[in-house]
Amino acid sequence: MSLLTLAVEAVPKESFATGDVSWLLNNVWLIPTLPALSFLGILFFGKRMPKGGAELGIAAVGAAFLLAILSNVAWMDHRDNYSGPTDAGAAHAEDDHGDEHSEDALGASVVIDGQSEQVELTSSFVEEGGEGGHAAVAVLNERDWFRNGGVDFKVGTLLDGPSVIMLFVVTTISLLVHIYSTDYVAGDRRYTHYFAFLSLFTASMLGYVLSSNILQMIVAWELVGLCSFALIGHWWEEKPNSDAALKAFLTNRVGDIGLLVGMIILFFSAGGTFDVIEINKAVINGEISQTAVTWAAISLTAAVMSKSGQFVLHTWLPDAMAGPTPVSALIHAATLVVAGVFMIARLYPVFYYGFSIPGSSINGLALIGSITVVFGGLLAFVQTDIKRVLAYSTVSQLGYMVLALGVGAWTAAIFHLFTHAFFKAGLFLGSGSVAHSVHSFDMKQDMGGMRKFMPTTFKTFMICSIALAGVFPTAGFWSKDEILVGTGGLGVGAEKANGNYHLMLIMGLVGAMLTGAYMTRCIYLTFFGEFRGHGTPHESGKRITVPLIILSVFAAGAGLLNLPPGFLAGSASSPTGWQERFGHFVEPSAAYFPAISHSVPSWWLAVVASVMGLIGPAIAYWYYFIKVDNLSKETGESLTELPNGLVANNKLAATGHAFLVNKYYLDHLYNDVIVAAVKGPISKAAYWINQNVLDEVVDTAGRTSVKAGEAVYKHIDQGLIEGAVNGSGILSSQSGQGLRKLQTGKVQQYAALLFAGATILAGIFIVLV
Amino acid sequence: MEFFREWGLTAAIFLPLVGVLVMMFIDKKDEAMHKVIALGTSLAIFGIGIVLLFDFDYDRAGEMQWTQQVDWINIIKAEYLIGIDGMSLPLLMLTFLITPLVIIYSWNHFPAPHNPKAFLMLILVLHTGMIGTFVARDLVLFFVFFEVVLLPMFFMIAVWGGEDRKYASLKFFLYTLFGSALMLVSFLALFFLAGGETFSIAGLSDAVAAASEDDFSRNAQLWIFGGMLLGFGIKVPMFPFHTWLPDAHTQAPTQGSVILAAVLLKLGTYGFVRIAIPILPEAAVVWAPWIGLLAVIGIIYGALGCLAQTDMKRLIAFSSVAHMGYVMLGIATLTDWGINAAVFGMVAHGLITGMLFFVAGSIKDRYHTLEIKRLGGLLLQAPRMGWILGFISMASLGLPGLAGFWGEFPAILAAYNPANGLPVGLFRTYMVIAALGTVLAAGYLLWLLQRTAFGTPSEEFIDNPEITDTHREEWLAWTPLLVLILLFGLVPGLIFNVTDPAVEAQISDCLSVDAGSDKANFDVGLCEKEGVEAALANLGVVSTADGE
Amino acid sequence: MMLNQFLLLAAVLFCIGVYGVLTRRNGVLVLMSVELILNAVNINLVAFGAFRDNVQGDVFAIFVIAVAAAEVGVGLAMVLLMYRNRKSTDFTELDMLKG
Amino acid sequence: MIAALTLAQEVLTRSEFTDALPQNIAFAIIAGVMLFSAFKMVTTGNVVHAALYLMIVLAASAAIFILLGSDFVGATQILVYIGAIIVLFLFGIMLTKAQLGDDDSVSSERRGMGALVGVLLFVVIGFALVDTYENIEVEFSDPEPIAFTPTTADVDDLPTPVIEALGLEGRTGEVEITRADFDSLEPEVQRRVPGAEVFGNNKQIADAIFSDYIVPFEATSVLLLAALIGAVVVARKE
Repeated sequence: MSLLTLAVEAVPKESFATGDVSWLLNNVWLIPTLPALSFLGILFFGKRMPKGGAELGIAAVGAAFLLAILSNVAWMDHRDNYSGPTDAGAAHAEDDHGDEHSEDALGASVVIDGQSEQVELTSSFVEEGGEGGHAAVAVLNERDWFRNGGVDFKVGTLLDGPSVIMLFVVTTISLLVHIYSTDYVAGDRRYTHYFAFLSLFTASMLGYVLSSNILQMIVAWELVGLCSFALIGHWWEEKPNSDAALKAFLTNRVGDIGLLVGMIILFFSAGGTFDVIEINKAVINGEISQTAVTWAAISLTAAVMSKSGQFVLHTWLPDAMAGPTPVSALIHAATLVVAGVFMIARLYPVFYYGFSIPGSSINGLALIGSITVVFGGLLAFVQTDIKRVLAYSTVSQLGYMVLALGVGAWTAAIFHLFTHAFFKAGLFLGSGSVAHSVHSFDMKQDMGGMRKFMPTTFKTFMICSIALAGVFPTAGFWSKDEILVGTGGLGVGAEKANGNYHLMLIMGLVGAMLTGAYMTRCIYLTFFGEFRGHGTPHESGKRITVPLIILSVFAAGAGLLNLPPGFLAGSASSPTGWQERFGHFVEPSAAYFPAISHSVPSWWLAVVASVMGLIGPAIAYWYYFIKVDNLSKETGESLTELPNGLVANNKLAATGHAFLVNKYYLDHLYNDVIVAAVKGPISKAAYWINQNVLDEVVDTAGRTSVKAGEAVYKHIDQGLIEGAVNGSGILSSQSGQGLRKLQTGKVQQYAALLFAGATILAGIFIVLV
Repeated sequence: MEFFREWGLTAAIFLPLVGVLVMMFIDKKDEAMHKVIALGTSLAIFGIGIVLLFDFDYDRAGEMQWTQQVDWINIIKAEYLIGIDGMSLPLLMLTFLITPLVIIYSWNHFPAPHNPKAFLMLILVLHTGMIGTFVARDLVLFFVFFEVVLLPMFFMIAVWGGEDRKYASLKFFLYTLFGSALMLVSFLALFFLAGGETFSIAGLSDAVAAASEDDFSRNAQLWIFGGMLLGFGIKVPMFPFHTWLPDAHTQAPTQGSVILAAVLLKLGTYGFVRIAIPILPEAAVVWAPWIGLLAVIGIIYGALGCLAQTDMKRLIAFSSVAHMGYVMLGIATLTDWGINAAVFGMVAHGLITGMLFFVAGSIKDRYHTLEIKRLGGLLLQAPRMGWILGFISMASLGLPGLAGFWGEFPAILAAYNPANGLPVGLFRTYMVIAALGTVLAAGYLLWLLQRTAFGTPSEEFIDNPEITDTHREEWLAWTPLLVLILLFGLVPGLIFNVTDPAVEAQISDCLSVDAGSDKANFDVGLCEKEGVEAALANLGVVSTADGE
Repeated sequence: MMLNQFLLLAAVLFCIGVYGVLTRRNGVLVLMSVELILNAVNINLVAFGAFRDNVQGDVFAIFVIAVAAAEVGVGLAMVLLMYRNRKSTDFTELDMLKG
Repeated sequence: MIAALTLAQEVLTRSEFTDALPQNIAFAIIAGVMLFSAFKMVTTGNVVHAALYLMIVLAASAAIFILLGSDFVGATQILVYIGAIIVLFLFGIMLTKAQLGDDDSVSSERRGMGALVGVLLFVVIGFALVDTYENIEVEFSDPEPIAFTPTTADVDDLPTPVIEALGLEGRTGEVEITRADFDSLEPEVQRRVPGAEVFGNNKQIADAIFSDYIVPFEATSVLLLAALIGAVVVARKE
């Protein structure tokens, strides 16, 4: 081995059976590499480019997007037509699945540039000969990375359902955000750096979803955190922005303790390997004790809580809105924050068995998710900053995903991740479009009546909001419904669910109600009423509106990708067409994925959820669009709430005459008790706890550690240890005579030291020998 | 080539002295000449390093290569015995690299009171000492080179240092002298107790392994290891022997700080992995929990110290305490993961902290202060330097993908499953504490970055013409370091693949160590693979047969 | 006679000399204390010479005396120089590290 | 008290003490004077007194040398030290215009530190010595070398022990004392023979210096020269 081969020694040691795997699937490393190269290009040459580097970023991400599309198509083909070495026993875990190797047109028609036939050598299938081995369709490509303890560790790509769909989500949103940003941040001082970091982020996120081992995941996990830090603090001249960036990074670091510990436990438990597949298989085959798996799952949950903004560690996410809006759309809504969710999905056996998901009715993951759903939703009510409303909404929706994973509804979680990415990115970009026009994010001060000025933005915002609220038949409806079904609570769909998560179902329904309500409020304050700001707003340019339109199309239609069985066409017994396409292509059916069961969809639950989901918006609609709007028209001002709700209404209530006028006080009940309670004390209390308890704990911890640091430094370091050193006469005493004292008699002190040292040494020597 | 293999290292050791000799006869005023000679010498040595790098047989990285053996002081059986293996190669190359960069950096920026002749001569003498320490395979030779380093650094701090340079230099000198004296006593005791036959490391290792309990009691081994622990630990520096470090760093000129951080601190940790542990593995097992304890205290304590600092250079100095804590934690595990991590951590810390000191020095050149409160807005006034500061802060806080991570994470990982005979529960506690340290590290470094690089410049520095962006010499000196930080972060195999065989060869001894008396009852198994299996058994894994 | 009685006497003398070197401020007195140390060494040399029954100890003692004479000469010259420059022979005022 | 007496008795009756009682008594006196003077030397405030105390110490150590049988070293000590070095010191004191009376400033405040180091040092050395050389005696086994030239002497002039030893009782007049005769005598008697000359070990020292140690000897002379020049250069006025 020479120096030259040291770095590039990458010849695969094992050679697996080759097959008709598309060239692209074996070379997906290209997808993250493109934006990574563009990062370097923009960083070093961006300022000299005519468009300040944006064109390079867009080109790279555009190319990655095309490759992602192609690899999705190739994956579908591979998934359906692959006949691997152990195809025979493929039916084992998939009989719960419902559909199996259908000869459907989607995959069959695909030919990737004629290359799908020629590939050989480098492809390696995850070969699985274990009992009931399934078709192991994941495509794994690895090279040597480094060697430690006599073992070679590898770096590579693991391409399977979840990663391929994430490729699509990340590249799509990233491309749209790139295009959007060319207008939104035009003229910014650090335009070039902005695009450089967008590229780096895209590369890291793509690298994350393709990681074949947990060490690589850690690397990419931290890199996306770094990009988040850099982009939140994009305008670092103002201290609040850099504070927010620091808060994001440090909160995530706290979670990273869990990440490191969890991953280390998995590494040793699985017999000294970082490989995702090896670890998952070890867990599934029961090679790791329940204690170890549980501890690993708990540790990793801490990481998820910080990265994916789960309740108690979510506080950085709203603050992260200090960054540019497209960044919020890309990073803090669609991609980075789902990294935690993706990690659960990736290492699902660890969580599935670590939290004993099947067959129970409550577990840590589901509980955290459900609490986050409700608390996040409540907080969204009291915000005046439109981006913060959306941020709390994101927290709440991430709660849904974690909840879904916690109850065993894996596909539903990923599907919700998929749909949420589109409509939430659309909402953020929409809010950015409005803010771009009015130069503020404050709904109460500077917005109102925007629908007249910005019709396109308004329409897309509406569509995305409806999708978020989960109204039939938009994307959010399907994904949220699947999650609720997956809980198996209250006997709904319980026959095939993994457990009976009653509480989760209730919390999910409450969350659905809240979602619609706060979005109604947000829409009223932004787009209805009269304009309260200054100047004349106008519709944004094409580079902003076109991405909005694209995203709203996805928001409306993406749900069709995973229609429940028995819907539209076909029956539950023989699903074809669009039914469960998403689950079919995305959910791994391999030995490294647990045999989860899939609950049967319930019409009843869909209806109940829809009704629940409409009650919230209805109440909010009534409050804002009727009460407040009317009052605004009366007073001629553009109000944002009823000026004196409780007190005024109590005066009215004092007169019995008003009993009928007030429709049996139902108004009051709704207005002043339910709405006001939800809108006021409850959410305010939650917010207060958020700001004064949770935030305070973080702040206090920070302050205390600085104080402790000061105290330790002052008393122990400068006092005790120094004191011991100086006091022993070895160094000059600090007895207050200052410099003169310090210099006095250095020669003789040195001599004294010499003699003392020699004496001690001699003494030791005598004793020793 | 054979000739070169035999004499290359010797040439590298003594070339600086030749340079010094030549410089002695050149007039002090002829500054350009001095610079050229010094740079030429160091580059020639670097060239030797490059040749050796290509000639090194990486398949035999576990063995000593380019060895040379010459009789030296027969009467005490000391030999001129040199050679390197995969463990010393990265550190040696780091030394080869840092010195020319420091000279380049100094080119037009010698600290007061100027005098390039003396300054460069001192750097070259230092160079000899540093190279010699990393290649010596004889304890007497090692000690001589170890001490050669001391005086030039003392003068560098005492003459070219800051306000309080006398205090700092003396403290540095005395502290390290004290440590090395203890080390010498340990070496002598080892020599006599092991039969007084040889001072060579390999020979002593064999002799100690072969010695019976009567000849060389376990107790004596513990004492000797304790002496080495103090000697090396002071150099590292380990908590609580670190107090010389912040003073020395703060007062030293930039070049001195860089060399101190990049190479000198490694002499201590290198002593542990090259001398203390291979020769006295049994004693190492007994001391390891204590070393680990001091290491994690150092991690947390260094970080807390950083948070309390108001001076940038002092902050970086304290961060060294924390980072060397990770290195020591890796060493304390006595596993190959841990020691590989330690060697990687040494190189990474050398590159990263060296860079941090470079940048701090450049900031001081421009602002004439390093008080964090007064700084701010570096990214506006000197954007490139601000970016570099951001980059190395990220590297320093252990961001994966940059070199710092590969020193920290494997060390933390190794602590989960330490070598045989070490208390597992205790080391797992260390692991969690060390992981907590990463949060604090992020805290103080980002805080530093926020207050120096972000924001807007304060009144006093706005429109100050002295504050310019990175200049040519700085780019020349920094680029290699920055590139290496990134390269090692992305391709850790560049170092791990080299060190791993060497570490295995060194540490295999500890595999045969009989478990100590404080052995935890759930800890069965040996250092490496067996250790993993022990952990598996501990966690109740049924079978590990198909673990591959 | 016991060998140790000479050696211990020399040890005491040596320690007294060290004490003098460490505590005396006057340069001349420091040099005198150094003489005590040298004398202690000489006693050791001569005692060992008698013990080993050869003359090497004596020879070395004579060399030591000669070297001590040289040392005193140079040492006193330096003290004089110091006195001339500083009007003091106080060692504690010496600041050797002045850069 | 009784214990002290017992101890003293025990010490005084130990063989190594009683075997060479006069020497031991002499040693005790010399050592006492020496240590007292040494102690005064490092503590007195008067510089000139210190020089005089030093002289006593040096003289006492010369006495020790003689006690140990090294007459030549003792003589050299007296000549060089007391004759030259002390004078040099006194010159030094005068030239630096040291205060002639008591002057507290000649000692620094850090006596504790010095005393600590001194005591520590003594403990370590003392321990080492006692540990290593316990119960080892200095034996004067070899008599002092006696040079002899064969000679003739009048029996009447010969000392009685010589007459008895050589069996010359009753003889008168000149007798020849040969080498063989001389060698047959006891050492105590030898030295009383006419023509015998007691050299001490001077001859051996001379042999050693001018043969085995000639190089160091020459080096010492060069050193002295260098010191001489150096002292002149250093102390010379510009």
